Amino acid sequence: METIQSDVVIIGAGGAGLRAAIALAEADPSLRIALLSKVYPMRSHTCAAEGGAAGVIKGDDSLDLHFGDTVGGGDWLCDQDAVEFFINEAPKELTQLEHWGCPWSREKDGAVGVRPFGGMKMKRTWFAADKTGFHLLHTLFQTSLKYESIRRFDEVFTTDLLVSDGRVQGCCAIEMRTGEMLQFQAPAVIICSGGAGRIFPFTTNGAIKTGDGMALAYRAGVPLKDMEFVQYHPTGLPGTGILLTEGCRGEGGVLRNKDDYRYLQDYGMGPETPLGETVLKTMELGPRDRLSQAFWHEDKAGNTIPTKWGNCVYLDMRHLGEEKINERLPFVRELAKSYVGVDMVTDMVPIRPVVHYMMGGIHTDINAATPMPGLFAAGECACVSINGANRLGSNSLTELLVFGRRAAESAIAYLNGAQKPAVDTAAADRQAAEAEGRIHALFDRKDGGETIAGIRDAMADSMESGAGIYRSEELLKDTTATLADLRKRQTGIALKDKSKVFNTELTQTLELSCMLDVAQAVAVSAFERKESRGSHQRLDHTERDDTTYLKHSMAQYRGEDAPAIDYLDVVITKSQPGVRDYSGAKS
Amino acid sequence: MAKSNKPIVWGLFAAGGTISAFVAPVMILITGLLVPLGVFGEDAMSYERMTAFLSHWIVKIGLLGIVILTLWHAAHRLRITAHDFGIRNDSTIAMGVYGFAGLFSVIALFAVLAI
Amino acid sequence: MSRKPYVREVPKATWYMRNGRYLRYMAREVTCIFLALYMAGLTIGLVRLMQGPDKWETYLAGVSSTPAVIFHLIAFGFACYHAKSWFDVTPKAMRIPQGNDFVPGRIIVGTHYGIWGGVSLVALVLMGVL
Amino acid sequence: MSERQITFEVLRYNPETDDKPWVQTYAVPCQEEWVVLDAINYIKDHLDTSLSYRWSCHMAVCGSCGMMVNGEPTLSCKAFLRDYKGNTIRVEPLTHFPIERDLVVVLDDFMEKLTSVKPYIIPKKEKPVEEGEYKQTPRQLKNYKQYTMCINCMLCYAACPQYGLNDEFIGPAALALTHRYNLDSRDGGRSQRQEVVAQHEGVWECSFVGACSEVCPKDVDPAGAIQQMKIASTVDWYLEHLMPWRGK
Ligand SMILES: Cc1cc2nc3c(=O)[nH]c(=O)nc-3n(C[C@H](O)[C@H](O)[C@H](O)COP(=O)(O)OP(=O)(O)OC[C@H]3O[C@@H](n4cnc5c(N)ncnc54)[C@H](O)[C@@H]3O)c2cc1C
Ligand code: SF4
Ligand code: F3S
Ligand code: FES
Repeated sequence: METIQSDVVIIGAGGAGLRAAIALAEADPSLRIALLSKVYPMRSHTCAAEGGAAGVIKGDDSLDLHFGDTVGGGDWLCDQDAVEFFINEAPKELTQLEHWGCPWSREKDGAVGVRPFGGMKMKRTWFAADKTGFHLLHTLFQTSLKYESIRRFDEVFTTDLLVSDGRVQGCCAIEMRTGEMLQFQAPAVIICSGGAGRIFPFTTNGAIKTGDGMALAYRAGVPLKDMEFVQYHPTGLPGTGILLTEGCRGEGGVLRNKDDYRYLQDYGMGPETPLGETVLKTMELGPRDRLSQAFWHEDKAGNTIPTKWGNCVYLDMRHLGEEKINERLPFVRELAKSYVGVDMVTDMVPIRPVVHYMMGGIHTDINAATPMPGLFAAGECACVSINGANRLGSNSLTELLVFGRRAAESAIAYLNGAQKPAVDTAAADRQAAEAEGRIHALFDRKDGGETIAGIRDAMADSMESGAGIYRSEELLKDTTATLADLRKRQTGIALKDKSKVFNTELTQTLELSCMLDVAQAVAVSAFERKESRGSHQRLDHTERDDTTYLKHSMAQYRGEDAPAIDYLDVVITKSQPGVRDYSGAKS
Repeated sequence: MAKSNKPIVWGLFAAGGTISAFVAPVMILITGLLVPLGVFGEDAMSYERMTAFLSHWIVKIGLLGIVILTLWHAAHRLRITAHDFGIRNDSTIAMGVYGFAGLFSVIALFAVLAI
Repeated sequence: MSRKPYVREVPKATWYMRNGRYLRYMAREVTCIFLALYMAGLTIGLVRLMQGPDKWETYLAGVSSTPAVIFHLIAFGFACYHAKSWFDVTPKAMRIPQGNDFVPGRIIVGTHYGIWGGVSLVALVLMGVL
Repeated sequence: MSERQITFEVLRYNPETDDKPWVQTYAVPCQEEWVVLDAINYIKDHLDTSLSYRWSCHMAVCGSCGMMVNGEPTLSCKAFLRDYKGNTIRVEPLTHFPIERDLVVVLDDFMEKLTSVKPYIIPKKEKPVEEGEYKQTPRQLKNYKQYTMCINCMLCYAACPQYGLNDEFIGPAALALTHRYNLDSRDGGRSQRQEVVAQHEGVWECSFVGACSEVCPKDVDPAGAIQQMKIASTVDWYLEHLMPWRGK
């Protein structure tokens, strides 16, 4: 087994991983940086983000307003110290990206333009047409090519963390083109492996978003925090789950039910705003959880439109006119045309809520550090708790930048710290050999009649039915039981593909086991939280309960058993829990 | 990694391509088809008319420009096309095609000036 | 190492037979042969003209022969194809700013076709009148 | 929902057991709104778990699912079955690249070339982040925007015959990205990039076949970018050789 020595290993080369790598390379050119990714960096799912990235720059806006929107949007489950840090750093990071060449959309005088976004009181979302994440990712990736100290390992699939003495010591991974195991020894590891939307059947997330990094940390003993908070995005294309950005509503698109009625006014987000005029934080610019929940009620009331892909409502953009649509949302127009055959200039687009984002993730503190010495995490896989119970759109791209850099700085501080952490190479070698043995054993499994697709679909269906937009004790009981069963049944998958080179059956098997672990953490956390907050809505506990649950859930891995759930206090600095008000009355 | 010297010939290639696109079709039409077929009458290209026509210096320069640039355009394109057809000794080809273009350019120059 | 990437060789002399796009490209490229031959012929004509009326007459007779007319017919076709393929791609090479955008490609292409038509027409008219 | 039975002829190659690629056929019951990638996923899930290929976003933005579909370089997640009339569809790995396995090709060559053209802002003058953003008018943005849209899907390399004949050629996407940075009002690095662009294997290996732009799923128009760079390089050359006093 080849061993690669470095100072910092980064697992994942999406927005967060690349930002961390660049920060390391800039801070100290002598650092040896290993950047691992199971796909080429520019394939990372950050490329799919459309709408934009939030950061305060305009005169009429303020850091306090961004803070208020974020904390309220998160239903007060955010750690307010982290939010404050995040909001302070956001404009700097976005400007830095501008200096690196990101093609931000501009105002007439050449200043960066901002657009309105759901749940934000001010226009503060920087955007690059409707391909913000794409441009962000490619800008970071291309900029990273400048630094020779960033050693990339593309299409290298991480399977295990190496941990000894309670500290992380590196990781091991399969080089997909050879099928060989590689051992990465390093005193510091940053996980930036993205989300896990694929545990649901209907998601905007790409095939690679299988929660691998979350599972790695979880299995190594780091708790997963607030996993029950899963964001549904209200406007997905039926069938494929392709996202129509929130920018659609930001630019003035409206939602209608089967009677052409703008139903959001019935769900505390009214009064109805005039067509073509958007009022921030009301109606279509309400937060995602509320909009998705409204859909659920409309569907139950029989007000949705049946299509061959299931029930839908309409997104109406017609009043915006062709010119504005082409200028601001060209990509979205193209997507709707290709995938559902509708031109939004002349027709309404069928849409429905779709799983989009994991608020929860690897537990980290404000420094992007996990409880395990040497292990850091940033991006969607992590939960620093700036998103609370519901992320505001356009906060997460900024989060990648702010906490990607923060993780890098913390890693450097750790490396230079008093203990001068070193790798116990003997222990690492031993663990890596064990990990390799486990992979080899997968090839020899007996056929128990199970298939990857079978177990994956069963998992996703049970997540949708029990841990979807609305949850209840009964539904969740079924789901947790199913998941526990599926975790056992996965050992009955026999690999038909015995070759080493680019064996995607092998990687899919590994991804499936990560997804099952993560799904179980989601379902069990949801089961234990007997209140409704943000994206977590219980039919049997419909109110928010700040006395018992103004706390983060912490799912602790317990091997083959279901996780144990503990709670951790939320950090509150200046905003006491209040009412989330998205009616036009106030503000 | 030396910079290529292709810009010299490429400049001529592009100029010749443009000029010939505008004028070559109609020139061929007139001199190669309509006149030989007698459309403009018997003496459309009589010796007298042609020498008179070519006695004007603007015509001389114009015609020379067209002929020479088109030849260079063609030579350069042929060099690439030879490569496309699988002929790989580029330097021999280049000598051949540019030589041809050069030779005929000189002849044209000589003839036009002498008329 | 179990890698053994397989390299598919591209046939060096027949690759363009693989699809219509490449064939169109090759057709465009060989237009140059006809342009060159025509210009060479014209140059010979100029030499003949320089040599005096007798030589010029033999040249004219040559151009009027059937093979010459057939050659010119084909050359005319290729020259037109050259012009079309050249003008159609002009917007790629020249981007002319206009406001916050560029002059639309079809206008650039259209202008070229216009000039082409104009030049040809003038030449024909001049010939008729001369 | 209407189903359509389509036979997929897929080029397979396993370096550990095969000497050369071979064709395997699969009969797939397809939904009418499917794309080719959906059918391939169906094969992977239900017919043959050993088939290897790349994909992720299913929305034509990650650039990983490029394949030859009926001989044409195509993003398989954007190749709607309704646009294919016959009952057989042939799927092969992108041409001009070595086959790693099945539909997976080796991309090292492009990654090196991309790095060689310095695809990042080389500022005219460093400006600290604290001083805020560089101003860039919508007009200046428009100037290079089209060339930022490249998703590195490699369809253009599979389409470009000159790259097929000579893989030293820097190739369409890398050159389009070079042009992108050259045209950016914040950039001052053109002369550094010229070292690569102006050599034989740079723009001059391109004979303006135009196939790259025809297959590009994002309308990047690399062919246009390359021609514009040829013109600029020619102007450079004349300035340098005919007016040497203008300096470097
Ligand atoms: C359709 C869509 C639209 C969105 N729009 C917006 C928006 O407008 N605004 C906003 O703020 N946010 C948006 N988001 C959310 C945001 O894009 C994501 O949260 C963010 O991009 C995640 O970035 P990341 O760097 O954490 O992970 P990713 O970009 O997903 O990268 C993960 C990386 O980890 C690697 N990796 C994973 N597992 C392994 C393994 N086992 N071994 C090795 N490497 C591994 C992958 O290869 C990849 O490089 C959107 C999300 C989606 C899906
Ligand atoms: S230029 Fe177009 S075809 Fe080529 S890699 Fe980029 S997006 Fe793909
Ligand atoms: S196809 Fe190739 S030859 Fe040039 S115009 Fe495109 S790079
Ligand atoms: S799967 Fe991402 S481009 Fe096709």
